[in-house]
Amino acid sequence: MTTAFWIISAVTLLGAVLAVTLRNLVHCVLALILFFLGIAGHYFLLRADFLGVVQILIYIGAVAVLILFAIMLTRNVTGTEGPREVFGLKWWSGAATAAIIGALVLAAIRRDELSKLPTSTQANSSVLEIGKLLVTDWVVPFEAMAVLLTAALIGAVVIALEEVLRRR
Amino acid sequence: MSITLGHYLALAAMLFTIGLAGALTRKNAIIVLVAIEIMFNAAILNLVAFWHFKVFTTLTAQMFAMFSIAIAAAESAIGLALVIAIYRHYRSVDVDEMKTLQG
Amino acid sequence: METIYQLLQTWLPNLPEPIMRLISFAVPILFVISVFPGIFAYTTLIERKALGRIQNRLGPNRVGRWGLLQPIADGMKLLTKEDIVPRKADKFTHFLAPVIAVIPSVMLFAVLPVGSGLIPVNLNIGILFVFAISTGSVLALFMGGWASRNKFSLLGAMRAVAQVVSYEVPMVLAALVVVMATGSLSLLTIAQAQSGGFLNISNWFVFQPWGFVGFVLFMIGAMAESARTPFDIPEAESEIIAGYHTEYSGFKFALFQLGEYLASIALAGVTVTMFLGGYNGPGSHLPYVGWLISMGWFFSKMMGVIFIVIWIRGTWPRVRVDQLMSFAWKMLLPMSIINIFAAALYHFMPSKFLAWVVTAVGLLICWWGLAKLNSDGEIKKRTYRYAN
Amino acid sequence: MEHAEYLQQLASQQWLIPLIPLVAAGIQALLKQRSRKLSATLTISAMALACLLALRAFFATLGGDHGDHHEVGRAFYNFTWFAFGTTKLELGFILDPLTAGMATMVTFVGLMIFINATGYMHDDVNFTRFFCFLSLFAASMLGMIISNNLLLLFMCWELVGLCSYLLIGFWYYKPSAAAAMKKAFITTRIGDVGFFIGILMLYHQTGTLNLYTADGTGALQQADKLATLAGWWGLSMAGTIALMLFIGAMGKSAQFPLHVWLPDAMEGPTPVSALIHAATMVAAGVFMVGRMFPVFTAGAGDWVMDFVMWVGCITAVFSATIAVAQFDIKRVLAYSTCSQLGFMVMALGAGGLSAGQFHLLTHAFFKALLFLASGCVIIGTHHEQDMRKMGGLRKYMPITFVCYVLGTLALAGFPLTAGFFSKDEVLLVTYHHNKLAWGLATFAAFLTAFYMTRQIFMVFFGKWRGGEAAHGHAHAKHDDHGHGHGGHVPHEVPWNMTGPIAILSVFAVLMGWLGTPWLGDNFFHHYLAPSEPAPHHSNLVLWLSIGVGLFGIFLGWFFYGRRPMEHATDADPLQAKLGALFTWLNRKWFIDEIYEATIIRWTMALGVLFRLVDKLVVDGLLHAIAWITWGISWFTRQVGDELIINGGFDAGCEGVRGYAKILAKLQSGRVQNYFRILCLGTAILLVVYFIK
Repeated sequence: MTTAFWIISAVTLLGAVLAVTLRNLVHCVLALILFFLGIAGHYFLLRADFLGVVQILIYIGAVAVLILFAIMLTRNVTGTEGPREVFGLKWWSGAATAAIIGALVLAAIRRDELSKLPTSTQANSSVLEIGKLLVTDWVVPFEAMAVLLTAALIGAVVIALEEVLRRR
Repeated sequence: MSITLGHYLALAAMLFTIGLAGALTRKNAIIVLVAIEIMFNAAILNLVAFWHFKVFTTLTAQMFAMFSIAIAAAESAIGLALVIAIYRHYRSVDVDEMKTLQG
Repeated sequence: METIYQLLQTWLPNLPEPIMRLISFAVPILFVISVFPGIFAYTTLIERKALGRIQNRLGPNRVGRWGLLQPIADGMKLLTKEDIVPRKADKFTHFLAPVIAVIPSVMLFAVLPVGSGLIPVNLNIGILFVFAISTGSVLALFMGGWASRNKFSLLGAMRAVAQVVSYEVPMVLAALVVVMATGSLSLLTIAQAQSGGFLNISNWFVFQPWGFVGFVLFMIGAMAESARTPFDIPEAESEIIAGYHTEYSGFKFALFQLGEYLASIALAGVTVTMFLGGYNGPGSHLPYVGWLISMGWFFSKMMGVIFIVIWIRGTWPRVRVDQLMSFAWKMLLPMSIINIFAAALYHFMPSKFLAWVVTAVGLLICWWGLAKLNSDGEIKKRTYRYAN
Repeated sequence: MEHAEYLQQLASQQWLIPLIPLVAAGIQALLKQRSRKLSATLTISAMALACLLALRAFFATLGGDHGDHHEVGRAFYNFTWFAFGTTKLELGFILDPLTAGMATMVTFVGLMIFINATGYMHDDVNFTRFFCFLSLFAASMLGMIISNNLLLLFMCWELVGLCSYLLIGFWYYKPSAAAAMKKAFITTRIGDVGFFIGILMLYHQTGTLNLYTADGTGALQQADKLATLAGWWGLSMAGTIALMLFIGAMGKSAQFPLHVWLPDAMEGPTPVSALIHAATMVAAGVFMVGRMFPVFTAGAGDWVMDFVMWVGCITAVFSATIAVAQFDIKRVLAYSTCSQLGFMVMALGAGGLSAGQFHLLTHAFFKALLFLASGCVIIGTHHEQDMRKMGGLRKYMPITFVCYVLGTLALAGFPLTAGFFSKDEVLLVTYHHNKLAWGLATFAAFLTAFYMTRQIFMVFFGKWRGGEAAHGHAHAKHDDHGHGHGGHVPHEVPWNMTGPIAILSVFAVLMGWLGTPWLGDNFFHHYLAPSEPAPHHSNLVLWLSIGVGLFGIFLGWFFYGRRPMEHATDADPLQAKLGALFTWLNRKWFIDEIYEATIIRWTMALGVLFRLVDKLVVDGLLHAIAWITWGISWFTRQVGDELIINGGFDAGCEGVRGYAKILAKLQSGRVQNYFRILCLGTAILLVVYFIK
């Protein structure tokens, strides 16, 4: 587990860093996919197989593809951004803010007792159990989620189609 | 050295910071969305780690993670639809140019 | 994998632990990467032969007896061809795409139960794994098409992405009825659930009304997913040259072909496992030889499915892009949702015979109704605006 | 079943009453624009159902023996809404006479208004939206009535405000309607600030938002404790809270000086006006004061109650004088509502809970009647609202005319009608409390009778003055198209508009017997507030109120009925015909002639004197009354209302805009900037947290 953790973490971090720094939008998304894969790997490592698969299915199969589509539909087919943004005040202030927050959260984690928990870990979670919980204890959020997703689907179609419909 | 919860929390914090930095510095709306997805995932990773290291004994954490994933999916769908709509209107996805609401 | 490990432990207990682990890993991997590419190679031959016969010609017959060495010749030719990369291409992505195209396809075989008790990895979320992995192939297509910097490639890539994403939905929903019936996501459990009955045949899910509908839907979905004719618009040569692999040649082209065919074969295997009883058949549970017989059944069924796919390719015209999309969203998706209801109905009706009849009739009516709703009315003689 | 238990059970089902209209509103929100029948059916049937439930609750509170003990039958049902940590937020429903009476009134009057609205809104495109809002309006008002909790009450209170905003501005494409909706919303919001402060103070002091609880720790049950604490401005805590709550009520119930929105609210469709003026919006404030009455009485030692009473009194007189000089049929009614609300508030301030609430109930019936009838008139005359352009409608719209007259009599306090009893009660309570306020209120009652009679005569008597200018044109049109609409001649409205007003007029006449002191016990008083001592009967008050009522009616006839206006362009008799009036008065009294004919010679000097008396005293008195009334109304409207209050509001709005422009610079419109600032704030907070 230890070795796997370090390798996957490195991959995940690499993916994340590349996703927010690369100049080419499509490359960004490909790096994002790498990041998603890393997260999925972490889920497998954490014995949450179902979530890992869901992560791949939804994030790589749907979200990443969606983002790619968005890039293509904004007519920026080659994915290249304009001239490099100047590292101005905005950039530095943003990065510094993020860095401060990150440093403080890390410090908090170091300080916290919780993070030194013994490594007693969960056994693999069964899909059956998750499924049963979903339709018993969590049925209301589950249904709400179904409605939300439907609404989001319709909403996304409406927003994206608005101009097309108006043109007709 | 064995892996503890702290490792995962630190990893998630780093990922979150990266995402935050991306959301704060990049100008392209799509990349901002990408950065937001990264932050989402970092948070969800925390939840799963909490479950794995038995901070929560029930499957609640996994449920939360699953719902978060679903919400993130919905959010990205809507977000990207908005980006496309904005692009159609302004011919740009630069977040700095979306300033119609200024006072 | 675990089975091999246990076998090793009983037969060769003196072997050191890491080596035992290594062998138990290596055997299934070797099996997968040796057997299935072999099948791929000869599938191409069979396809060319069958297409030839369908089109009233002979097909390859020059290299070796009946053209049996043709795949090897093809492989050598592709390997020795010049690898051309367009100057404007995004080099790294262009290189990565064919590699990524193969990986998910190979990974799919990891969860296929190829015989009684013979499964490389018995994942308890097998079906989900299949779907999750098969979405990965989309990326390869997109990357290849986008990196080529060629508008036909890009069009092909976008078509591929749209198509795969669309057909995945009815495909997953079609598979859901099997999950409902067995209460498990593991492909091994699903295969086991179809054993027994008359000659190990009568319990196949395809013989239930919902199972048959699911089978048809899944087959269609799988064909679209692996971009087989009539759903091969991503590489429709009459419109966009060769789609996303227009700019590929040599070994990279071969890898794309390999990935595509492997995915097709793997999905055929999944179809067999889920609806056609998997490895079950007469004699598949005999002691000592059962594993061999079951393996035989599995592979013969799989080849049967592949042959059907080839057959369809040889006889059906290619659909149009808009037809393709509306078929997925307006026909397959509602039908698969109705099918889920039918399966639930079947499950909860006390008399199985009655349930069979009721669900069969209900599904037929729904199919007919949906077809009616989706039809553009009567097909009339085509009128031309300018030509007359 | 034990009666208390039954009440308890009903109380726990009270939520059904607002829920039904709410669900109806929710369904209608999803309906298509053209499903008008379905929409109307839904609204009306939901309201009818709610009315039945309210009636059930009402009869339940009637039953059971209160015996002699001075406690009303009251049941409540509290439950936890949500909890964070140990803090629980509770909500609750109540069933007591106040609730039951109000709920019955609101549902019944609302039902009548809804039925009428199907006729009034018949030609409107947004029929469905209108009925959706109406349902929501009724639902929120009912929710307010049944709530045993200030939180729920406040939520519904705000919902009522929202709905009135939506409905006043229903024809939002008219600039005046859009302005009126904003005005109503903002003005009531100013009052709501006070209300909210009051709620917070009450919560702070009592630790609960529940009005009544089973263990006696409800906010109202602790009112006596509050009276012992010191509050602001030298008031006790109870007084301070009561003052704050009353500011809320002032906004909602259109008390001076926050009344400005009410006349403008006429821009909405007439059924909305009826609803706002009778059943829902303005009743909310009075109802709230009635609901929180223990807090008010607990602070009785302070000047709060007097303040309430004087605000009511000033409003009553002030609005009544304005109403005299109005020409818009709905505006007269609007000012009259203002004035009547003043009466209610005054009664409450004088300590007469039952009197105030009784007047609220009776007023709801006859004011709804008057508004609906005026709606009928408006429809019947093809959307004409100017009374000068009406006249003679008695012949064209007989049913409406009869109902209108009955409503007017009730409002004017004609003996034995509903308004007579309730107004008498109000005056009686005030008489025992403060003689000056009583005197002013009696004057207002006189004016009420006067302007209502004026309205009747202007609208229904005389000859039809509408369409005079456009007559020829209309005639030509008539010939061209041949549509049988009869040009601009008014017509009677369909049964779904006259039916409700007919029913309401029955109540307007007969309702008063519920609260008459003549039939043994005063039923309503005993029902609502048995612990409150009944005011002593006073013949002076009774006869004086009858007298001023009749005198007002007489004067109205005197000025308007005797010689109705001939043309729409004629000046108001009271305003311009004073010269003619003068001579007529001379000839009527015949003082000079009689004296000269009989006691010709030796009374010559006396005759001169009589003439002087006649001119200066008698004529002068009558003229003075007329002039003063008119002058006051003009002055209060032009200076008090338009200049100071309206102008003050406008100036305030401008100031806010000016400062907002500076602040708006901060709003760059760039999302990322906001996000950056947000994150920077988070970072600073985290740093602070770590350093600490």
